[in-house]
Amino acid sequence: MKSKLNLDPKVIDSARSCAGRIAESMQIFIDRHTTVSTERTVLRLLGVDGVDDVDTPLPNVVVDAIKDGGGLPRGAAYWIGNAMIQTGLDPQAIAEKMAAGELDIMKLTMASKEDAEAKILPIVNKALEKIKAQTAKREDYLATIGEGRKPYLYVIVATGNIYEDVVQAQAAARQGADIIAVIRTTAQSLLDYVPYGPTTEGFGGTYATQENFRLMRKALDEVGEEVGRYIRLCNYSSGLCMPEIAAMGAIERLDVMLNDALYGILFRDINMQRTLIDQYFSRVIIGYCGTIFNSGEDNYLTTDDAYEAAHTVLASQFINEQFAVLANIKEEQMGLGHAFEMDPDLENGFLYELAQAIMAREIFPKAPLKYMPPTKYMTGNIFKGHIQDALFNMIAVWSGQSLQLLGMLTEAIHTPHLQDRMLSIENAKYIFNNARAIGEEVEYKQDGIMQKRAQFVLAEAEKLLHEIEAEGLFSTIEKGKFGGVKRPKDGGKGLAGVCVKDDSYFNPFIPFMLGGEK
Amino acid sequence: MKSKLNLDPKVIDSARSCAGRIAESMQIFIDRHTTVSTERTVLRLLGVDGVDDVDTPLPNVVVDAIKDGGGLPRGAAYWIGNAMIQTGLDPQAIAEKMAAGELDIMKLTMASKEDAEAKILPIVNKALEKIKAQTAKREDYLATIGEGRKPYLYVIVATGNIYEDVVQAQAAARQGADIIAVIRTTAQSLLDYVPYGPTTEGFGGTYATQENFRLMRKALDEVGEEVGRYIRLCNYSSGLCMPEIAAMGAIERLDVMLNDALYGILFRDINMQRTLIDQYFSRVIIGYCGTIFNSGEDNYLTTDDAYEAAHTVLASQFINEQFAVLANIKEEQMGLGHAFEMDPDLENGFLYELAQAIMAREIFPKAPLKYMPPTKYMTGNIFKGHIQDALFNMIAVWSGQSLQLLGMLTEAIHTPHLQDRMLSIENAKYIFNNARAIGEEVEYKQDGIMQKRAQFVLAEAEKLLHEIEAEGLFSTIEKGKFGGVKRPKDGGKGLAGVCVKDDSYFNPFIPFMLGGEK
Amino acid sequence: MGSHTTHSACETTTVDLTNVKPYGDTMNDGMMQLSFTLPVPYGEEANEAAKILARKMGLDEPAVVFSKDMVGFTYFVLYGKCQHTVDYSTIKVTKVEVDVMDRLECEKYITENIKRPVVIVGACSGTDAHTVGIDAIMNMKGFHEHFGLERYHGIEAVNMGSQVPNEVLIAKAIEVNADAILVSQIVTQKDVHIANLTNLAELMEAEGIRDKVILICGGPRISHELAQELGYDAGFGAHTYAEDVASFILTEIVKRKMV
Amino acid sequence: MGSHTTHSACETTTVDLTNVKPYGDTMNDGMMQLSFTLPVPYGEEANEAAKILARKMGLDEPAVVFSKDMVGFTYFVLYGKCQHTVDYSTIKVTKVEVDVMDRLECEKYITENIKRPVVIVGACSGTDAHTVGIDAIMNMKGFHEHFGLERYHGIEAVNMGSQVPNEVLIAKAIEVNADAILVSQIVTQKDVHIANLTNLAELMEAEGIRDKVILICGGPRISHELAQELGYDAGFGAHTYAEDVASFILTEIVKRKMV
Ligand code: B12
Ligand code: B12
Ligand SMILES: Cc1ncc(COP(=O)(O)O)c(C=O)c1O
Ligand SMILES: Cc1ncc(COP(=O)(O)O)c(C=O)c1O
Repeated sequence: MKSKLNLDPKVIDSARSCAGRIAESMQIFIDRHTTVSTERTVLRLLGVDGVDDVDTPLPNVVVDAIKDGGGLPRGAAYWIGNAMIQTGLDPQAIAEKMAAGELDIMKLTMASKEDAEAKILPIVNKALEKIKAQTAKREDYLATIGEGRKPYLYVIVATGNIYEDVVQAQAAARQGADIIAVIRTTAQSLLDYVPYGPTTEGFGGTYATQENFRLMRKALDEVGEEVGRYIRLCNYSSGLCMPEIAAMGAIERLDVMLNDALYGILFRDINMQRTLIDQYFSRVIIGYCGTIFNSGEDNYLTTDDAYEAAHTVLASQFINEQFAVLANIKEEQMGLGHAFEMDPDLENGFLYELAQAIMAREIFPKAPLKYMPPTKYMTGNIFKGHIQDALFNMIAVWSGQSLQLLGMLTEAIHTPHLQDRMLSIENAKYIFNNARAIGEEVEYKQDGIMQKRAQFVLAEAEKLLHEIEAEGLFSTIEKGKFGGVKRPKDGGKGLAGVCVKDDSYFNPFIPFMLGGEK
Repeated sequence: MKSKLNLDPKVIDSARSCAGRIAESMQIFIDRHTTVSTERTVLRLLGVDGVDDVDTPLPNVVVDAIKDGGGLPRGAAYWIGNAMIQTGLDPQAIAEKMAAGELDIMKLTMASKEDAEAKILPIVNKALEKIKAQTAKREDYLATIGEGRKPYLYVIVATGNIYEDVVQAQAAARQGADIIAVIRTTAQSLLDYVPYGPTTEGFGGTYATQENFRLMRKALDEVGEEVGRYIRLCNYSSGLCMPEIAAMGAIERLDVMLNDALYGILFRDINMQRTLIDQYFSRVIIGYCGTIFNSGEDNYLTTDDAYEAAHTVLASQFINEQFAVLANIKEEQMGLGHAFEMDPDLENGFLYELAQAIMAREIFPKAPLKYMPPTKYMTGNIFKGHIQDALFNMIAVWSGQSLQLLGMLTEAIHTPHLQDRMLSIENAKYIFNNARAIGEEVEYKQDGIMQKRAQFVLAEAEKLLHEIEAEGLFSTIEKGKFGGVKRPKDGGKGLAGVCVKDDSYFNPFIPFMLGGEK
Repeated sequence: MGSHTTHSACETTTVDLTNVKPYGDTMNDGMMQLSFTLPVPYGEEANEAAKILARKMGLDEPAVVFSKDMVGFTYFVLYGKCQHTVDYSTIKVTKVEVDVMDRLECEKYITENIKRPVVIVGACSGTDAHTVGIDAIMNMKGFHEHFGLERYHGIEAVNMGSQVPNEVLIAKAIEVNADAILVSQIVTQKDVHIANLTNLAELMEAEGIRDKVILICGGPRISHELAQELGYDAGFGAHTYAEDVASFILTEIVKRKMV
Repeated sequence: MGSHTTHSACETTTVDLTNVKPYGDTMNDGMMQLSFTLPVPYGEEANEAAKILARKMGLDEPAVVFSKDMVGFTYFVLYGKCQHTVDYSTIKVTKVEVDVMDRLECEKYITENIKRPVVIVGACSGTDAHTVGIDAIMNMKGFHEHFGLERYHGIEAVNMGSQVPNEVLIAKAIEVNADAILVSQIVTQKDVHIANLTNLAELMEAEGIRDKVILICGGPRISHELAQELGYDAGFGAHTYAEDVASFILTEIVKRKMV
């Protein structure tokens, strides 16, 4: 299809292959390392769950013991496989005995890597079956009750109380929402463990726990059957427990996951090495289970200017795409992020934004782009805010966005109230329907404001990618090229959880999940 | 300039010349008749003003006396001219004496038509000078303090109290309004006289009186100087006193006048003969004093469907244009009306509306089109309403509308509150600025939804005009072709005020105002 | 939270219908949104005035989230937590009590129970020129795919249109021997509708026909309660269809033995 | 009106600042707009509940102009006439009392009155990760064309960024011998900011440095009044610029003889 913005395919290809090289060179670093969270993820997939008597999750108990025993470079899978051989117990029983102080797996006789690997294989297969069953169930729902039309209406719930969240989520689905994202409580991303059980006391969001996932999944399946539309569930595979949450999500059939190492680095001050390593395993899981991931480029525009920094968003999308390719994620699962954050006082801001949104659509034609609403320039003037959201919705339907995170008129005030969500759904539905075919109907003036804007942003992004390739991703981040935020390679949270693998390290899931050797 | 909608110029020409023939044939009827209101207008222009001791306006006192005396076919100008000759008094003194019961001008010796005409000539000239001075003052303001950018932001005040209206109008101007329309009280259009003096008790609007015009004009000049923008004043030359109000407006420097016989016929059940005759003189005055008139086609869409009846709006615009041409009104003063009244639930309604708005712009390239906001589908849901208004504003800036009557989020609830007006101005300013160049930037798909829609509406309008030409305008209205409302030729209000002129009838203003003989 | 403490699982509170409060995102949080203008100059003091007012209204923790200078006036958007409660369980609303029949059922009802044509006269009376509402009820075409009374076999619907003086309306009703009068009132500014509706009811009393005719009013700001206060038999608000009115009239005719 | 009566010319009422009421389109009409949700099923009874609630809040003639079924909940838009009044004339707001100097004046003030570098440490403390606000105040670039404190000659601005534990913030202040601590709090859900700000003030007391440092908080939901209640020297809300804070700090330093 011809580019309506007259984008040069050669520039696109050049940017894309440059991003590919950036991702590959980072992958070399990633492949050499593992992290505590990555290892806890292996345990979770092997069925280790629950908490000890001081509420420490058992995956943490086990990995902490392995780490303390100096065994992390070999990977948790080995130690569990070995413990199974030596004790005859299953992984959960091993973890429980460790929590009870009755077993020290670091002190057992050590079998060979091959024997340990063989020992856990049946359990690995069982885990994969479980995930496949969930994926099949999603497909079954989609085939039977169907789904909403794109752009999907994506709203958040954030009461802090999972039971209250359920009420609000079901209400939202009845009003027309297609995707429910349960926002996490403030600062969960900085916890180096995943809390356990149903929770009722978050700040500005609700804890991501496996039980909470389960409760919400059930509620959405129920309401989805009621309204005759599969309702997708979204959460955050992000922060210090990135891959663990990906695994929990795979098991509980989450459909969408916010997942982006750069977000953690820039906005949560998480160490870049740690989170890039974690991101890899999390994406492998996400790819495997058919979840859509959302990257966090939209956030750059909350700290940097949407007009000035537009090319950083595009550059980051290219990189995120290539990281996803390496994790064997299909384009149809790549929810690359961007956002409507132009200053509303900018003359012709609507045209610039429209040009950029169409550009993203043309460059990533099959990706389920995630489009974020105005947040930065929202104020307590809810009436003005509601029309900022209306223009955002107009651009979304025009440029064919896929995941439309609905703007709330109360964005600058509080996390959404029941009525805010209803009004925002009404807003989107009205505009999507009323302007449905606009994208097909209009064309853009040759060398007009819009064509030039898109061509310029693409050119700048390509330039930035070449700079990053020359400089290396780590050092680019250190220089503050994304979101205007600088982070040191050895700073931030979680670096202590990183270690170099030894030669007999193995992660039993990755090869299967990639569908081949890796 | 090439039509972006691929409209066929031949169809446009055919429609236009057909409308021209319709207007001309109606003009033959008009030229043979006069009305009480037309004659009162002559008196007002001759300086007759004030009320008698039971508050009857003196123009009514005089014209009623002439009518009762059987002198209406000869026209008020003759009787006043004659009375001046016979009494040596000026028109105002004559009227006052008549009101006091001290003079019966029908019983005086009768001079010749030529002498009467000559006698009042100096007074006619004085009246014309007064009006020209006002027109010059407007031009001076525009040249010195300037004006707002198009689309002009046009808001209404409607408190019922002229002093309260002044407060609100000034506030609106400070918030950015370019045009203030003082809505008339309910049912003033049915009064066969114009109330006198400042008024404070209207229902859903304020009486149109000359003193109210003066008070508001002064307030707007003041605030215009304060904000550095000439603020236009709008009122209604409409209803049973159509030409009288046009004269008052000319004298008090109103800038915009709602003026459309068809509105009165269809929506106020005013007799069609009466109001078409009245309309002629009112338009001659309007043309002369540089006022913009607004026609009322928008109203059709409140009783008929905006999608189905779009061609009736266009047909009526063509007719209104031709009536204006006959009254010597320049295209730059033709505020032809249309409205954003598509059902918001209509799929692609935005595209149809956009096509129609651009079509109007292309067909009447220099006319200051008046674009009316959503009213019919507005509800008590003010949040939804605010975004309906946002889409309306989007189409306005896109299609280059001129007079943008701002939608109010509270349209379905009450006449505007101070804050409603502020929010609606904010809405329009935001969108006009943010999407300023969109009309130049986009083009429309060959034979797409939009092109086809506009071509279809034009073709239907042309067809309707040919039907009207064949059938006659009176009979077309009798059949309910406009707004779905049927009105009989001899029904409705005000027919008693119509009479056939006799041979020595003269209206001393029309020839001068047309700038030649008529 | 302690090192790894998670939270206790207490379910959401359920609503107490005897003590209902507004709901923002938690039961009984009382959250409400307000907007209004005060005739005071913009500034901190204005915000304070808005908050004081909100507190007097029973709002806890009022927050002015937006205020705007309107030169001598200040506009506010305010959120607060309403402390008043309502006993929903005891609310009784006076509603038009009738089982609504659809058009075909109405027609059958006339054939079976009334056995003569039913005559209904309607108008938008006084100075009101808004006919769309009364047309929606009376004219053939109806509204939202619900046919109007004109379409009903067995009903003679006389729609007099807009701006009909009450005297003229009554004269017509007498002339055609109407079973019911429908009067539409859309403009409510300064309570013109109250004055006009009261006048109509009084004129009917004066003419001595009040008891012989079913008198009904309607419009977006009309409620059955208001109608009854004004001495009408019924009042219909927004979203009324012809069948709602027809059902009421027909059952009244039978009830009152006007057959 | 009689046959041709016109109206008397009474001017608009002017505002009585001791008895201020909301203004819709007429002085003292009291008009207000509300929107809220009640946890009751949609219907006439729900509308009635909304009106009862509005009356309890002191609104006359409450009108539910829109209501929407939210399945078990009902959403309302309501207008009514507020009967409460506010005495605007006696309102006193606790404001940061300082004559704001611009950047150059601040710099001059330091040279003339303080004669040493002023050290200011800032952070977004606790779990709050919103740095845009504190960056706007502290970083070179500033905000809306107002440079930040880093740019001021004579000021040493140390911006510690986001999610800084209070302990770490205090340690830094002690280390650099800070004159002032700036703490930003944006997230206010469930009053996290109150807990965190209180904790910081207490820790400073415990460390014995509370009196030696000017302690300031800021954020969109922070007012000077709240700040003072929490034991802070000043609080700054939305639309603050670096010069507002700098002016306060510098004059305080002189006032407290910290020079
Ligand atoms: C269309 C319209 C007009 C058209 C009317 C055309 C016509 N022939 O009807 C025109 C353009 C002529 C017009 C003029 C004016 N209008 Co007007 N108009 C409207 C508008 C946009 C829509 C009304 C409508 O058609 N609704 C659709 C119908 C189907 O709904 P409905 O009337 O509620 O009827 C339903 C029910 O209420 C019920 N019902 C109604 N009547 C009856 C009767 C019976 C017996 C029963 C059983 C049921 C029933 O059943 C109907 C179907 O469900 C409203 C704003 C709005 N969005 O509501 C303003 C509005 C009603 N108009 C208003 C005003 C002030 C005027 C003017 C007075 C303005 C002026 N000063 O110039 C003029 C003059 C008219 C006059 N004197 O009456 C105000 C009224 C404010 C108020 N509450 O008092 C409104 C609310 C706009 C506003 N915000 O200012 N208007
Ligand atoms: C940008 C943004 C983010 C960015 C922050 C990036 C960054 N590095 O700062 C990102 C995307 C990371 C983010 C994340 C979250 N956010 Co956020 N975010 C916003 C947003 C859109 C804008 C805030 C902003 O930058 N304002 C612009 C600055 C310049 O204004 P300001 O902060 O008010 O600062 C001015 C004054 O207040 C004052 N000031 C501020 N601090 C100080 C300090 C001192 C000493 C002084 C003197 C003055 C001063 O001066 C400044 C200049 O004038 C707001 C919504 C909105 N439109 O307000 C939500 C918002 C603040 N976020 C919110 C939430 C809940 C979150 C999350 C917790 C959501 C979640 N669960 O995931 C997360 C986690 C963050 C955390 N734990 O803190 C809520 C807070 C609700 C509440 N009242 O509690 C808001 C209101 C959105 C919402 N409706 O839900 N967010
Ligand atoms: C990729 C990504 N992860 C996580 C988050 C949420 O942040 P946190 O859970 O760290 O508060 C966001 C917020 O937009 C995001 O974009
Ligand atoms: C041409 C015209 N005249 C008059 C009016 C106002 O109506 P009235 O003054 O008759 O109430 C309108 C309303 O839109 C109109 O379009």
